[in-house]
Amino acid sequence: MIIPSIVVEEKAAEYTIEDVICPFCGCCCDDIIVSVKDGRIIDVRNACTLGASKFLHIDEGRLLKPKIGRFESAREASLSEAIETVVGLLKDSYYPLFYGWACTSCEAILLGLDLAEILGGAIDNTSIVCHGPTILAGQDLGLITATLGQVKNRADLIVFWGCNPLEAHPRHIARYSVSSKGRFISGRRDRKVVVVDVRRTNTARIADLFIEVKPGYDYEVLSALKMLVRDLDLEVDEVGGIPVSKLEELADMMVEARFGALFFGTGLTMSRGRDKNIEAAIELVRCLNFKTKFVLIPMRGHFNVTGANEAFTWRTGYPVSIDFSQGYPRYLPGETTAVDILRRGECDLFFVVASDPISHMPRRAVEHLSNIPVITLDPKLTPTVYLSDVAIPVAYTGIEVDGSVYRMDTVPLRMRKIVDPPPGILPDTEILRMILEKVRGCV
Amino acid sequence: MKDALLIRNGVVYDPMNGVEGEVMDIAIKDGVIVEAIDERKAKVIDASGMLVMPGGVDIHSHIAGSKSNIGRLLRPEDHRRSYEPKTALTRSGVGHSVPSTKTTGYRYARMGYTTVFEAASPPLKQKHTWEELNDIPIIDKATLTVMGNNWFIMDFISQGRIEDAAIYAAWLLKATKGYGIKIVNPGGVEAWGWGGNVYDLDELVPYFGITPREIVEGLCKINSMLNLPHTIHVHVNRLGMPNNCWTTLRTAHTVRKAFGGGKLLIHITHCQFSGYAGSTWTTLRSGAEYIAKYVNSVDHISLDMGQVVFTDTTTMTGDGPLEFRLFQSLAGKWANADVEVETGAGIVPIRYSRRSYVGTIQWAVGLELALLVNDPWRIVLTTDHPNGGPFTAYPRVISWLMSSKARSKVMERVNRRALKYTALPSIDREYTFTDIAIVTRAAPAKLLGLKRKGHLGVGADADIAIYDLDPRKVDPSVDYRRVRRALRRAAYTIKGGRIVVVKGEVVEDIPGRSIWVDVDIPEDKVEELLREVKPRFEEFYTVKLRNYPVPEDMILNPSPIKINPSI
Amino acid sequence: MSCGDRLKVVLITGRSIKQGKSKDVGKFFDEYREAIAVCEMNPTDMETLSIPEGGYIDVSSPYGSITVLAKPSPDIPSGVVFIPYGILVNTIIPPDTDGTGIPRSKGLEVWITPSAKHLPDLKFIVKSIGGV
Amino acid sequence: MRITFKPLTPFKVPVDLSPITPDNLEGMDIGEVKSLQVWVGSKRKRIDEIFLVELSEDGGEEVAIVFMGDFGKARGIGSRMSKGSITVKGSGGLRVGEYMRGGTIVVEGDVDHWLGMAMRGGSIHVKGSAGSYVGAPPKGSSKGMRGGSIIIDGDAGECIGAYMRDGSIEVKGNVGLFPGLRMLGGTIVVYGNCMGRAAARMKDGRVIILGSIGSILPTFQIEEIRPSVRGVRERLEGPFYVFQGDLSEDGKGRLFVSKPSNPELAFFEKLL
Repeated sequence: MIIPSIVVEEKAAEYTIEDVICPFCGCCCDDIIVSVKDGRIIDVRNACTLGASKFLHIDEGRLLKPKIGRFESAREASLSEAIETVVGLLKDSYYPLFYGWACTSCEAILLGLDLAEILGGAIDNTSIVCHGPTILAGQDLGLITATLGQVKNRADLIVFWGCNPLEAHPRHIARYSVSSKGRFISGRRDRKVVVVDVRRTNTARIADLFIEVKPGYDYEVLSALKMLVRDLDLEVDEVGGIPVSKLEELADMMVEARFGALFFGTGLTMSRGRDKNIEAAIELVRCLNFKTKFVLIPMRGHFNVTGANEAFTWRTGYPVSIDFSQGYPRYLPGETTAVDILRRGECDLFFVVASDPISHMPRRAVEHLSNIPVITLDPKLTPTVYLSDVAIPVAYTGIEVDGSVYRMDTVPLRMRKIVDPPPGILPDTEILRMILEKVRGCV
Repeated sequence: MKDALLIRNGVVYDPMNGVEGEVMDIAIKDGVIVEAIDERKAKVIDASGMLVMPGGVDIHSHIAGSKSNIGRLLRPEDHRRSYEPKTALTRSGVGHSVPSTKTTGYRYARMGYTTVFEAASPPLKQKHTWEELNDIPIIDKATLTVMGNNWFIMDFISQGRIEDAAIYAAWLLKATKGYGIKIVNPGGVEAWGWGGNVYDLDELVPYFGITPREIVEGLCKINSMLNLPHTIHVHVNRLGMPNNCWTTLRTAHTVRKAFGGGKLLIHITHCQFSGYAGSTWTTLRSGAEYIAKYVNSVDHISLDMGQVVFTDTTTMTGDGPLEFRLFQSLAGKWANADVEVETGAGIVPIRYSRRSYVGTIQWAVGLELALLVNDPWRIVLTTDHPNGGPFTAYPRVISWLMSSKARSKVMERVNRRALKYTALPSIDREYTFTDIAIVTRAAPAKLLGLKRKGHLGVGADADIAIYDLDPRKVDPSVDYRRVRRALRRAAYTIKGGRIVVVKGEVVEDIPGRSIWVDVDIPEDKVEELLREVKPRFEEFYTVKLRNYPVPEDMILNPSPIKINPSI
Repeated sequence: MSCGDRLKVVLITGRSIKQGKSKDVGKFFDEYREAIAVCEMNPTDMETLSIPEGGYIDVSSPYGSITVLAKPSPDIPSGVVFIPYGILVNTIIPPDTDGTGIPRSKGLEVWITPSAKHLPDLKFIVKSIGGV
Repeated sequence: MRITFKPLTPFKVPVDLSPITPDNLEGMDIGEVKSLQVWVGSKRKRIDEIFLVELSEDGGEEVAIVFMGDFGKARGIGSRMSKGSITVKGSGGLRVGEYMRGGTIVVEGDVDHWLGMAMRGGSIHVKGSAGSYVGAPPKGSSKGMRGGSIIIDGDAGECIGAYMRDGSIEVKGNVGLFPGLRMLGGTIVVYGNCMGRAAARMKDGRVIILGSIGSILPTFQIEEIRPSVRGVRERLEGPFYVFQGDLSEDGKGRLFVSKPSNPELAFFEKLL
């Protein structure tokens, strides 16, 4: 190829790699410069503080050997013993639940789907507890979206609703939205920026208009905006703590924009109404498209949570929460969703890859894990690893192993290996393949 | 002898080699068709009384990539009514109109299809397309690369830098592992970036100082400069609008005016959707006769049908404004997904109803095109899967082509008023088995320039479909149901010399090959151009130039075709 | 709404830059615990309950109670508190998803009271989940 | 004919009971019933491997099925049934009465989400509480409840009667958000309180709230005050505020909200 996929300038024991894709958030910034010396990352340029922190701390708090046993009774085990134990537990299981998949490659996710299908278990990815409602709403109405470059080149109005990119997606503003420069927009001064949130976030400070909505009233506000955009009259004076005159101002800004982009985050998906909030946002954007051009883009969290949805969908037809127990993919929110399976205590084994559900699911749901075996593949010593009956260390996707990932706007990217993993530590794809082979042998 | 196979006594239809229903043996070794093999050491399939044809080739089908996946995501209700449990040999899957990856491969193989072209892939999302294609088993796959709204191509053409445009296009094909140049609503999808569209060949694309006519002519020129195996593959402007058959004809004719006749220059895809006369939806008429008359009088154009079948399906296209219009009239689900610098996409579920006036016209237009175009080598059977209906409907479409009785049966139950405005009731042409072998295999392979596909001559890939149907005994005109049934489930499908389907069931789950063109442009020319392009590229795109190409190691079973351009 | 030394507030959870940064360093390090064991609230609400800066509070819901550090933030409206995502706040989040698959992690009504307790040991919490 | 199923041990994983319906068991002898297979997690099990089955001939021709015990992990009790009866003496699990066409289901305990999913006919009576999406179509579909009646003595969750076209849902207790979401017809009566957003995006149909409701969506407009209104089987005394909506969908549905239970809505009277 004329353009090599990565430039490597070798200087003694040191090399610098350009255009590295950042394995932190859904922005997947692909302009990171990483310097390596003696096999360790010593410098990271262009990354935000979150991304840089991940690159620079991969060696800390790591799980270095497979372990068997919970908490303090854990003991080190060989990889083959750990895998034998895992396979033994899987074989005896009637309804295993496979969970995680947001911080690994699509290659690993597809192997996870293989495993769940063969064993007749359920498999879910972490998007169900962040942008699951976005997916649910998309299934009922359809998302009206665009890649981030459309925003960069064209958007003269940007609305952040229930999201705080300055803290969660720090480079979003410079690279993709507020101050990005493109063909038809030369930067911040060509754009208007609106922030809608329940608190004055850091992002609100850079906005032209900040609208503070009462917690849990987004649905009402979005509904009122839909009425205003459709030129229908409101009978009330204020909605969700916002005077109607202010909403009229926002509605006019939206209609007058040539290309508007509504970015939304967990402020909409997790609050009162959940998927219905997103439906209301989609309906608003639909109405806006009769008058101008408007798109809506979810601010996805982990670097490959979007990829998990994509891979789940192409293989099974459904983006999250698949149940293979009857030999084919089935899906129904509230039934096959991970939190609900755990809450009802229905799975008899919990298999976690690249996630920390103990930290990120309600305690009342994960308490079921005291009754069933827990298996985890993770590079780090997390609370979930600590609780696991078997944990196997794996390499960091995007740093120690290459793999395919999807940015928040579904643009696919190919991550590259930068350094070797610590000795004896394999990529999760390798571990999953070993388990799969042994499971195939006995099912 | 490894992988030796002998198909004995089949009734063979191989139009490319002039074989029309002869009883003969076919010998296979190492995945290709050979003159003869040692029968004692070969596995033998007794195909006596069976129809033997080359494996089917689908020239235009939306099976993988961003759009297809949005379609899947959008339609859980489509999956619930059509699912396939895992078996000891195969994987599970779901989907009536937008099947999941594994199921897509199995269903094509069960019908005896062995090569499928994904019809439209935006370069920026091409890695996604290949990841899905990797996951589709059995069939060989390739993709057509969307270029008709690409900013760099449009800029180069409007600046008169046609050679640079050609080099850029060649680089795009190489970088994305694409097979050919796809044009979707030239200029119109760029205008959709502002919520607009273009409605005429000579309308200026906003901000680009270029017209659809110039885009089509430019890419047609580029196509021939690069010596690509397939012509430009065009989804015309005004697709899916009343009275658009004239736009179709003018698009076809503009390349003839520019480059003359004598060879194929343009493929008008899913022509049914751009074959309407009548100025409004209520006065919609079939425009198939006008198009067929033109096609019959020239030699530079080929078509595929884009046949509509009466079912619940999912429309998906790069033509964003078209899907928005569809949403306006159907008011159900609508997904949109613009792709920066390149194209857009829209997805809307639809139900084609027999009773509806428009649905009936659409159904008739596709069949009229196939029946009125005289030369079967220039019309290919498609449903523009899943736009006109899922590909699993091909046997139904074949039965309509082969039997006027089958068509009459349907016509008894469609919208009567609509039928008056189509020529279909008066057409009595019926396709022969040779015609079918042409429009489903030989013609698409030939139009795509696939030298080893679509025929059973020595050296061809051993992709073969065997159907439990004796063409000497069955009259398809009368016994069309039998034909339809046999074609739904191949008695045997052989892919690359391996038996993958027996009696309509998949017996071996093998990966297919990935085909693309490797256009051999001098490296220094490409490098020079990219040096110039890079700053603008990184200003317009949100990815770095280096992260844009599809790395070759992402692709399963790569099978590139070397092309020597005339640059 | 206040009632004696208790205050009923709406709990919002979310990402904070400190939580995001420290989660990839190590979840059993103090830095992470400090990042997640913090509750940002309006200074007037702190005054109402006479919580000093750097004081601890208990945040309780019907599902449990946690001790976190109170941190004044004028950007947060009165009657609302913010705690970053993590194992602590998830102790008090209801597990029901109302058929959507996602728990309601924002907009939950909780009670806050000044606390004499210290920040919890995260390992201890994990053990209690694991049935120890 | 009365057939009783009692679990041998409590269920640990999901159990799909959709094949055990009066339609399927009609005319079977005890041996045939026992040899039926159901999904227990990912394994196929014979009925008699997991249940104690008793068959008695009382009650005549009609098949009456009785499930005794905790069926909280069960799926699809009464799925697609068109006749006969099912009684659950305990809790009922998910998707009770999905795609039901006729007959009756009585659940003495609670049920989980998707009760009466896309139901067409028959009646369901839940004596405990129900989860969310009562009568709603499965995700992605817009074909909701089209007939039959559902009565819930306890509370119900969110989105009850979503996409409902016909039939009735009555909840004696409280309901969560969004009763009657995207409703197209039929009647929903809530005797208790509603958390709010009643009848969001409704096009037609009637939602009646007798208890208090947090607030009315800004997409509804007040029409009148009525002293009483027709419920499902009785007249309900008010007075009621009558709202029309959802205006953002050009809806012509009616939302009836009790005036005495909602003093904070008095400001709407000024608009009349």
